[in-house]
Amino acid sequence: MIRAWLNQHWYVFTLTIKRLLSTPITNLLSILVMGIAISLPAGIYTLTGNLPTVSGQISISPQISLFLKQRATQDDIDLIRTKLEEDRLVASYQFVSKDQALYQLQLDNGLTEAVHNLAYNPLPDAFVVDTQNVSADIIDQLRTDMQTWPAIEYAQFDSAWAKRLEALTNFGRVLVFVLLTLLSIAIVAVMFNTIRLQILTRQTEIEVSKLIGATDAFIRRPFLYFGALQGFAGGVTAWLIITFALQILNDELRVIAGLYAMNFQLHAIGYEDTISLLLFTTWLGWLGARASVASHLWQIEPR
Amino acid sequence: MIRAWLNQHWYVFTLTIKRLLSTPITNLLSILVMGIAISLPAGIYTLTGNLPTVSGQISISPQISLFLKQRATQDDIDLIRTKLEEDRLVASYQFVSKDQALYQLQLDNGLTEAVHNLAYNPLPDAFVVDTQNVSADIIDQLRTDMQTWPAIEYAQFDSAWAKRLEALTNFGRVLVFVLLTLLSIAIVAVMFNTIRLQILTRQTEIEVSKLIGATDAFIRRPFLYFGALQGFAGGVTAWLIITFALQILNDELRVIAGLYAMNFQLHAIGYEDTISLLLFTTWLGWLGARASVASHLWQIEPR
Amino acid sequence: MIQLRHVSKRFPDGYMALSNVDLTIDTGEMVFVTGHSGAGKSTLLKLIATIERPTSGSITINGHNIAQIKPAALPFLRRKIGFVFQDHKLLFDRTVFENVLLPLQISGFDRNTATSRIRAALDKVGLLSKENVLPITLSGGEQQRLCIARAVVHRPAILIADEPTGNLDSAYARDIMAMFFSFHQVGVTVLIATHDANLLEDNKHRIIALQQGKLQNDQSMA
Amino acid sequence: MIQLRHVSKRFPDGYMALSNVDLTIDTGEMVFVTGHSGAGKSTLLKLIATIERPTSGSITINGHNIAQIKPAALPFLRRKIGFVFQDHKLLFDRTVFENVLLPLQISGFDRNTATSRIRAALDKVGLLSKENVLPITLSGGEQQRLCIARAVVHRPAILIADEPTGNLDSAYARDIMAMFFSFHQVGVTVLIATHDANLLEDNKHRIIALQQGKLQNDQSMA
Ligand SMILES: Nc1ncnc2c1ncn2[C@@H]1O[C@H](COP(=O)(O)OP(=O)(O)OP(=O)(O)O)[C@@H](O)[C@H]1O
Ligand SMILES: Nc1ncnc2c1ncn2[C@@H]1O[C@H](COP(=O)(O)OP(=O)(O)OP(=O)(O)O)[C@@H](O)[C@H]1O
Ligand SMILES: [Mg+2]
Ligand SMILES: [Mg+2]
Repeated sequence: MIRAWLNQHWYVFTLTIKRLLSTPITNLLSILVMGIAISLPAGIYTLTGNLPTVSGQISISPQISLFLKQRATQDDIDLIRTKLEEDRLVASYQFVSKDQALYQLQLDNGLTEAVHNLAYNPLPDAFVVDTQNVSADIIDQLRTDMQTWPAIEYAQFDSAWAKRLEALTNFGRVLVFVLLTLLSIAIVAVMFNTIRLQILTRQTEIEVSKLIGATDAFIRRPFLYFGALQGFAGGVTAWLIITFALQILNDELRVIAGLYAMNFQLHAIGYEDTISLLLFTTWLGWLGARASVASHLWQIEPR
Repeated sequence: MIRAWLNQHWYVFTLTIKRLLSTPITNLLSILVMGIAISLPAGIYTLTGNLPTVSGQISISPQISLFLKQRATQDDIDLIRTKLEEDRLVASYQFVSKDQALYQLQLDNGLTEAVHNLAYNPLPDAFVVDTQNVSADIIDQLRTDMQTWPAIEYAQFDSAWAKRLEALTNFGRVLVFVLLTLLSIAIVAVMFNTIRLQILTRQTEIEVSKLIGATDAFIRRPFLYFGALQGFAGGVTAWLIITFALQILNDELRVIAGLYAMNFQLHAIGYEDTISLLLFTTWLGWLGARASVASHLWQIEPR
Repeated sequence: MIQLRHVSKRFPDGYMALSNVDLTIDTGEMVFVTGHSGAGKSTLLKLIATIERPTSGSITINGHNIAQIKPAALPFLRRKIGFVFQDHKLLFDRTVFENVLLPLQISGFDRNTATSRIRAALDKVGLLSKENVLPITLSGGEQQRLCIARAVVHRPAILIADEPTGNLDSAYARDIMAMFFSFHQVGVTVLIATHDANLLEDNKHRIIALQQGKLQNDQSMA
Repeated sequence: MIQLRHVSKRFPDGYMALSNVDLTIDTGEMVFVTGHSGAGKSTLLKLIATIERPTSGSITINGHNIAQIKPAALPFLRRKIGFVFQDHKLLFDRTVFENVLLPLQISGFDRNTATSRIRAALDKVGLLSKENVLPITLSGGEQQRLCIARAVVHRPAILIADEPTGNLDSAYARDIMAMFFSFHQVGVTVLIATHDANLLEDNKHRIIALQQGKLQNDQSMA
């Protein structure tokens, strides 16, 4: 009983493979289109998954620079330190003394000589404050507060830039959303049409099988296999495309990473994500076939 | 004679329309997929066409800030002015006197009181230099030169940022390239498969016509019409998608533009571009049909 | 036993292909259906084979009213019937062997039994030497014989043949008819639609004549 | 005049369907081709209709050797031939009218002439009342008659019919044969492949018998 069942499924499986190979160009093209359509949202997902790694290192979280008055005392500095400790919007901070700043200037810009010639250190003491990742408006508010603290010459926060960044991020998000919507439609459409094509070329088979006593499950089976297999192949294609594209992009990213003196690169699709991707596309193909065959079977039902 | 010819074409045209309508779902889906596939590269093209407008206004061309020594005289300033005039890498420059800077600080940050309390103006005179749009390395070289000019306390150029921007732009360019390659493949594949589907369902028609004496041109005609019409519909769909997407993106851009205190928005596809788009997709459909039918006609040639 | 009571069939375009047909066919009987082209022979056979549904009236097969049968039970009823289609309905992308295999696959036969049965059926219709070719390369008569092999391979209880000898020369037609007779002899109910005068002349079986969708003449009753 | 010289046809799978056939058919002659199922009747007719190409030998139609004809000239030769296909080859997505319209469209007839010709042809085969239905709703015999109407509507110089009465009752078969005779009478060359004994018995025309691809008997020569 089980052997017969296995035999039947094995037969259908080999039949499906034979059919995929019998019209290789058409099927390859369908698989390719499906692969491309799937690879774009999956690729965007992979890139987004990579974002935390990258952005964590780049640290685009807002920074406020507090420049102290030239006449600020150690007490003033301690007071500011306490206030920063208490403020819940402050993620971390760093004190940069005027001597440190001058030394850094020397190092950074090879200005050793120029600095030596300075009559006095013109730089102020400063705090570099990393804030929590909240909206630019709130940070701006915080900056205004800090400006009123004692011994603060100037609190600087480039809120304009932060706002621009925020707006650009929103813009990107909308762009990605538009893309995803379009591509999802495309995937479903391609799936549906590929299987419709299959059914059109196998109309007689469906009809004859039905007329000589095949159950719907029997008729459906090869199409479901076909859909699933094609979905799977589409998933594999998408995986290959993404992996290849990441390779190219990583070459480009290495340049950027070098500029940031950091070592990041886009990670390939993970083990688990690969499995979900393939399962999902297989399932999508299966489902598309089911819907497509069902509507067709219904049409040839005697009335 | 001409009337017969016109009649025949008119007949084929109406036949094609009838056929497009006879399997509406399949054809709509094909047209949709084609539209989406076309809309992405066409959309990227439109966005790129918009870039000059936007970037021209944002002005991301590199800037060097020259801070003068406190003791710099009017002669020093004039000398620097002359040197800047002569330098061919300098696109434009602006002198910001220490008084101007202090006033600006007051205005920008509402620090009127704090500034009034200052014993002396701690800010230096400065030049803000817009350079030609050359690579970051060359600008960095220019900055080092300027550092040696007399009366210059410090020449500042955030070369790191410029380099990052440059690298990011490259990254974006590669991303777009990858996308375009994938989508071009997808378009051709969809075109080819749609017409293959047509031919598969009309195999008997091709065969019978051929057997009872139809010329290849006669047999090809309805398929060419079909391909062209479908290509045209795909182009129209792409146009609608792009126009709609630009609408959504413009809403988002209005926010960004507000932040830059500028008034830009993405322009819709122009009149001429629309016509080229439609002509191109129509031509693509026609061509795909021709290739597809030719291979099929050859197969049923008696041997 | 097959029973038709007041059966009418009106097609969606309004054409009345059968009107008010009453008919009883006993189990194991052999019946010929005749009539002009377009008289409704195929329609009658299709109704009995549950391929079409009657517009009105009832059709009972072995006690099951097929108008009331559940769609899920229909396939199992159809497996008891072998149908020789007038337009053959062969699968042109499968070999001759695979075409005959189809009904056995549907009924779930194991491969070995299937193979020997298929060979036997192909041998009977003279196509054993062509088992691995595609039907497109068969001559008209060979295609018809293939369709017959497919209809009998699973040894149905009811055999329905629509114009089974239309493309066959008299020698083959005799062979095929002999085959149908032998099925009849082992208790199979056999229904044959034909206009072949030779088949109808020298036979002692029941002949039903249709004219424009009406039962015109039923020789067994006479 | 149709002339075959040492014509053989071997199919790609190696099967020798016709071997060394010599045959001359005069213009205006009426010829019947007979033989067992699979003897090569259809293959012979297809070779003459330029649907298949001979493996060896030469076929000349009205002086043109069709093995040497340019592919671009082939369609115009085919338009002089009307072919009744054994498997009908109807277009199921076009109405009966449009199916018959096809050869006229191909030859470039104007709409009015076409319409009157189509109506005449459909009337001859008894399908005028069905001109706007799809062929799928036609009975087997009606489909065959439609195929005949399509073959004769453009009044070809050569009419080739492969088993034209296989699905027809004797009344219709007589009508169709009468139609073929009338074409013969107005000078059309008519070739008919058939195994219908009735057609062959009471006729005074030439009968060619094929057996396993070989010309076995040519009554006109006897
Ligand atoms: N699906 C359908 N829709 C409309 N009319 C139909 C349909 N099927 C058959 N008919 C009509 O019903 C009539 C009877 O058809 P049927 O096929 O039963 O004839 P038949 O007796 O088998 O004829 P033949 O000997 O030519 O095969 C025909 O006139 C045909 O046109
Ligand atoms: N394309 C093909 N490839 C291989 N063999 C073929 C092909 N076409 C026909 N044959 C074989 O050639 C032989 C003759 O075929 P043909 O169709 O000429 O027979 P026929 O005389 O018309 O028979 P029928 O009366 O059954 O129609 C058959 O055995 C058939 O299987
Ligand atoms: Mg019938
Ligand atoms: Mg034949």
